[in-house]
Amino acid sequence: MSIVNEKIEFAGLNLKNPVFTASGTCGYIDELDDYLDVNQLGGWITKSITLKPRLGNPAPRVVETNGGMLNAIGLANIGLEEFIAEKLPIIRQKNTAVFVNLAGQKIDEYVEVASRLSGQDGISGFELNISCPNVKQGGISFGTDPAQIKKITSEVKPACGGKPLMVKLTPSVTDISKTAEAAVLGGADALSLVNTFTAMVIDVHTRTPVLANRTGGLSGPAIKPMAVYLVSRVYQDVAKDAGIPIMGLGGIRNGLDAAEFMIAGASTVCIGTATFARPDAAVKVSDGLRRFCESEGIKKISELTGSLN
Amino acid sequence: MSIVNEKIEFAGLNLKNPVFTASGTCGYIDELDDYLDVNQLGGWITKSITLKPRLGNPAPRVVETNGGMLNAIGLANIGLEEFIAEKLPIIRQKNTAVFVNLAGQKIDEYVEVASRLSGQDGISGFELNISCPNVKQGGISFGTDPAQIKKITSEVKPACGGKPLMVKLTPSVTDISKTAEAAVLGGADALSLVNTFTAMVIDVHTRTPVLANRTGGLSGPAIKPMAVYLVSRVYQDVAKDAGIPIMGLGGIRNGLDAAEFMIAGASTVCIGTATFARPDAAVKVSDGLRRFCESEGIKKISELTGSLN
Amino acid sequence: MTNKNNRSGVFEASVAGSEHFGEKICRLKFVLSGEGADAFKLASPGEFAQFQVEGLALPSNLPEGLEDRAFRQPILRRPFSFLDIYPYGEDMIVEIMCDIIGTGTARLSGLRAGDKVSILGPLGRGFAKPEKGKKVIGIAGGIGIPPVEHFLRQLCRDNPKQECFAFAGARSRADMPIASVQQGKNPENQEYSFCKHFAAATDDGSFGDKGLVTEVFESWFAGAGLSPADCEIAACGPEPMLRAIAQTAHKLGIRAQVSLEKMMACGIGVCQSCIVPVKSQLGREQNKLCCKDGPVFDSREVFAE
Amino acid sequence: MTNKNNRSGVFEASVAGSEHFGEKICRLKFVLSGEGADAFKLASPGEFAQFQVEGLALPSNLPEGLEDRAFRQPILRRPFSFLDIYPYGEDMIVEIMCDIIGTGTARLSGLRAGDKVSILGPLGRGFAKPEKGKKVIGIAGGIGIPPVEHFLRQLCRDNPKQECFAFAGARSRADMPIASVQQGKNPENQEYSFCKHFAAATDDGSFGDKGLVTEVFESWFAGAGLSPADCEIAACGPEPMLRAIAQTAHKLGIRAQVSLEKMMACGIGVCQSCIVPVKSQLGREQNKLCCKDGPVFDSREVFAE
Ligand SMILES: Cc1cc2nc3c(=O)[nH]c(=O)nc-3n(C[C@H](O)[C@H](O)[C@H](O)COP(=O)(O)OP(=O)(O)OC[C@H]3O[C@@H](n4cnc5c(N)ncnc54)[C@H](O)[C@@H]3O)c2cc1C
Ligand SMILES: Cc1cc2nc3c(=O)[nH]c(=O)nc-3n(C[C@H](O)[C@H](O)[C@H](O)COP(=O)(O)OP(=O)(O)OC[C@H]3O[C@@H](n4cnc5c(N)ncnc54)[C@H](O)[C@@H]3O)c2cc1C
Ligand SMILES: Cc1cc2nc3c(=O)[nH]c(=O)nc-3n(C[C@H](O)[C@H](O)[C@H](O)COP(=O)(O)O)c2cc1C
Ligand SMILES: Cc1cc2nc3c(=O)[nH]c(=O)nc-3n(C[C@H](O)[C@H](O)[C@H](O)COP(=O)(O)O)c2cc1C
Ligand code: FES
Ligand code: FES
Repeated sequence: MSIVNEKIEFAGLNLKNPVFTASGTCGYIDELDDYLDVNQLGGWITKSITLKPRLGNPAPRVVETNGGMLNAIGLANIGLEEFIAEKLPIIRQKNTAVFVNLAGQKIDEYVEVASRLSGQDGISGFELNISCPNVKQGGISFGTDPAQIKKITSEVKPACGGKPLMVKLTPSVTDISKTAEAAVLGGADALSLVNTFTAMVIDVHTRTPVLANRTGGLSGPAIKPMAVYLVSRVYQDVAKDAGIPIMGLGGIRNGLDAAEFMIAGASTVCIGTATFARPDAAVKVSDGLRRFCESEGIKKISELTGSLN
Repeated sequence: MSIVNEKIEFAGLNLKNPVFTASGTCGYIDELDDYLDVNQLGGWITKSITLKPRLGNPAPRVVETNGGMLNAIGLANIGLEEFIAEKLPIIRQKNTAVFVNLAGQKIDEYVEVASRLSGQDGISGFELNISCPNVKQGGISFGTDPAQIKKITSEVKPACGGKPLMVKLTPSVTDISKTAEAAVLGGADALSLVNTFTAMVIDVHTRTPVLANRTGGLSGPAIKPMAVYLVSRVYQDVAKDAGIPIMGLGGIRNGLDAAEFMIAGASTVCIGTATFARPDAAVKVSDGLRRFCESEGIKKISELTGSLN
Repeated sequence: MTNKNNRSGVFEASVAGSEHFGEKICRLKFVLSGEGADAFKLASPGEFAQFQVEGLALPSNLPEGLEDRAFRQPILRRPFSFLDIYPYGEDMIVEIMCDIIGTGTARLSGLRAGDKVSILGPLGRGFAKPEKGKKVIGIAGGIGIPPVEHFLRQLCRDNPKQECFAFAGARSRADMPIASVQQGKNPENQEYSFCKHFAAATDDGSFGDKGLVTEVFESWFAGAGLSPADCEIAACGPEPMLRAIAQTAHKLGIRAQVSLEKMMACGIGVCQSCIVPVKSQLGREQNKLCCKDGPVFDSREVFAE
Repeated sequence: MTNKNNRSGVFEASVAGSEHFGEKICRLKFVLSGEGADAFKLASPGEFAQFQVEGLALPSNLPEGLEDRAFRQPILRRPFSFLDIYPYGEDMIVEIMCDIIGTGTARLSGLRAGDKVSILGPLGRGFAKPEKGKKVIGIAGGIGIPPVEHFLRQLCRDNPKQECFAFAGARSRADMPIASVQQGKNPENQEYSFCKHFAAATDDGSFGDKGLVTEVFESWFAGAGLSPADCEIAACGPEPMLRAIAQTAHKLGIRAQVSLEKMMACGIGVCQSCIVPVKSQLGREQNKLCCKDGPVFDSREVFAE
């Protein structure tokens, strides 16, 4: 037993520790069963769920870059019905928090998915994905306009049946404090940041974008310093005073990276791309974070949050 | 002699080839004399020049990240007078294009620096730095507001004495097409993009930002796919129809990287951080770009510009 | 396609050796011990593994065309099928044949005996065993050759009476990932000695016939006097080639398995990057995952008839 | 400080060998030929070079505390002073002593004989030769020890009558980058045999005196009967230590040269990252560059009196 108290209170939930796996990078968690015991994590976040199943974008959907990768999956998912029928029963057997990531083309769709799911057992909360750069209608357009963010948040919130609603912010804005504030005004219980940065890789021989979707979202270690900055901005400008916790993500691969996000202002952290390089990455991060606290003499992990000098 | 025609027409200038060294990464060029023959390049861009000398930010001013680095130099420079007295005579002996990068706290300062320099021999044009993330007043605030961009561009333009004025855009905006358009409406003869992305690295042991300035600008290979995307956006949305050429930069390290930016829409490219890893990086890029054209059977390098399918 | 075994994991392997054939191809041998050995004992031909390339040295003497292309910092693993897997005392040896095309393959090619590499695997579904008594015809192109060779070899190892035929194609001799070809020897007396027939084709005629390996196979089959019902095809290679093989197989009525290659990020079914569009039995469009449902598929599933 | 020579460039070096002392310290030997050898023939102690670390393998067996810290993809070079430089036939050998603290130093520590590394150098201004007849007292802490050792050794090589005294400090024995200390031998009979006196101090007393090396130096000097006017100090180490040495030197009236360490991106004076704030003669604040104007400075220039 470690002497470090890893428990985190987050948007009304009591978590074992601050480490999650990120939406779109851990499927519906059963895919990771062979490699990772999700019960060792604070929680996990489902792939975005839409009302109807989505095939998503054509291939190629991913391409690697220097210290990162682009993806344009296009919210491929099995849809609400199959999620409830096939996946929820498996999910309920896990003993850790799970946020369902909500996506849609119109506000009504978000509301419908949330209200259908809020009555279901085994779901801890919702993450509002208004920031996916890979879907043409909806998606990123919601995510850059504070008025829209406030509107969608306030309309989805009542559909959550009292469960916490976390709003996932896009980094691709001039002033992230404004979008963060809008989410808080709309009633967000937590903020998660960041989603991916819009980017493009061109095959110089064919002179064509490598991704079928032409552009994709940049994730991975390359984006970490930008994500840390944005978390610290939102924490200082908005979240701290509003008492709204932040889930930080973007390029986290080990305990020190996670500590950096927490010091910047995050209460929890999320592991995305790192899982692709190592399916048990999130558990390794959690182990590393505990070791870091031990070696620094930190008794409660939650003390890290916002402790930036 | 290569069979590839490397000449580029850029904002009225006739360049030997499309490759430049970037502002702030090649000093006043004499520092690179031992390593690189700048006459082999299309041109180079001075460190930002301000009216008065600036000491810049305290140290540490740089820190490395995954596949990139942050800097917060704070526009340290010798100031207009010393530049004219000490550096211009050396610069005039070079036989290639040079843009003077202009910076300031107020529009008046930009105008004054430009008008003092526009009468001087040996300067090919100006680059308007309205996008440095490391200076508190002025700097980035100009660079994110289209109205401000149009205003400063249109006021500096007449001070340039007919020499081309290139406006350097910040990537940290919701919609770069709007800022690009504003620069064009203000009279810009060319656009350069991108400047660095605001970011932060925290020392987890001291819980303090590593940079004395707390935040810095991310550059290097990590940002390349975002920069390529932004160049392609600006080319498609603004520059192509306006007939305004783009200078593309962000993480370029070899000929293939340069080709990617040109295919996305850039007429010229700029080498920044790569010079720190290898002082002759820009010449290597230029060599690599030529080899790429040879192997692809491209007779004129300028054909690459905007050739994205 | 064989069932995915459940013992896949992340294992540290030791490099036992590497052999370079020209600038483009190398063969790498890895040793797995303990749990890794246990997992790979259950691996079968056509399955693959994800090899760590981050943190491996980028060789300093890359050929000119590759220098710029390989100068990148990878974070993802790279998928490779197996050339062979066999026990070595308590340990298991995993061999791959690697086509050096970018940063990851260049880094792998620079490995030396004793280096450590993390391997995630075995992954996916490999080639299904043929029905009893059926002859197996392997047809492979380029870097698709190793898994097919592995499959045929393993079948003959398991059952010395198994009849196999092999057809290999590549752009040129230098591109053909068969050790004996690179060494100037005859594959029929070397790694393909277990095959009743081996034939090759190259685009430029530098090895085997000049032309397409599918044509070599078709004209051979026309004269071989084999009944399609007694045969099965196992194929791997570029997609146009696999499509052509599928069409021929469907026409002749031979069952064919094809191994596909897609860009993969995770290799374990979580990222949804490696989709293979298929039509469901009800004609509904659907995406399968190359990494989980494949890489080996029934030809009728992925290439419409 | 000596004039920067103009023959600095980017050269490919071969690793001639490496020697590990525990988990934290290693000594690396590089061979430079041709133009590289010509350039390094003119290098002098206290100068430095920028070593490539991108593309070098990240060792897989890092000690636990370093694993996470070193797991990063570097793009910049890393600056190192020299431990020694000497001819080897037509070639030149460059030795460095490396303190393994992060991704770059970990990668360097994994180099093996025959590996190639790009070196940019020699760079900066090293230690100025002492005035004729003056005795030189080297005082160094931690990873500041190698360049001071190099300076003293080279002085005695050039002039066997040169009198030198050396004082070395570190946190503990394991942190002291002196080969003989690591090997359990006495530096006075080994690499410091040319010194008239060698003394060491560690924070925990695990080697030499327990305490600060500056204190050891001061109490020695008080009893050594040397005239300050006959001595010069050459120092390198953590900034607080150099500040203390500068104060003592100013008090005693001994000329002191100090070698500073700053975060460096380029190493050649273009990035402005490595500033050393100084007061100009007119009292105006000014920044010098550690990489170009230093790393060796006159103590009065950088530490106010
Ligand atoms: C199931 C499977 C089995 C494979 N088996 C083998 C094998 O046995 N031997 C072998 O040599 N190779 C095999 N490959 C291909 C191998 O994975 C790629 O060549 C390798 O990932 C390229 O990595 P790189 O870093 O060298 O190239 P990169 O630098 O990443 O890319 C170089 C070029 O290759 C393209 N590319 C990269 N990855 C892929 C991919 N997965 N599919 C198609 N194009 C790609 C890129 O777009 C780029 O143009 C297999 C691939 C899969 C999916
Ligand atoms: C002129 C000069 C001469 C030097 N000579 C030697 C030498 O002979 N032997 C030796 O072992 N080291 C020497 N150093 C220090 C050496 O350059 C750094 O230890 C090395 O760059 C660290 O690289 P890394 O990738 O291992 O660490 P990183 O992973 O980059 O960083 C690890 C930690 O060290 C800090 N750090 C990194 N670089 C520096 C730096 N330049 N100064 C202070 N802190 C830093 C980082 O902030 C971080 O906390 C010298 C430095 C300079 C400027
Ligand atoms: C392949 C892939 C798929 C993703 N899918 C989703 C998604 O469906 N919904 C969502 O909100 N974010 C999605 N993301 C974004 C991640 O959740 C995360 O915000 C981003 O990748 C940054 O974190 P990282 O650098 O740790 O990967 C996806 C990311 C990747 C790489
Ligand atoms: C150390 C450093 C200093 C810089 N100084 C300036 C500057 O003075 N003016 C400016 O317009 N851009 C400056 N830049 C930005 C670069 O010109 C360039 O836009 C950016 O680094 C992206 O290109 P790169 O990835 O090739 O470095 C600086 C960048 C670095 C790394
Ligand atoms: S590679 Fe990730 S799902 Fe197949
Ligand atoms: S390290 Fe770049 S100026 Fe000194």
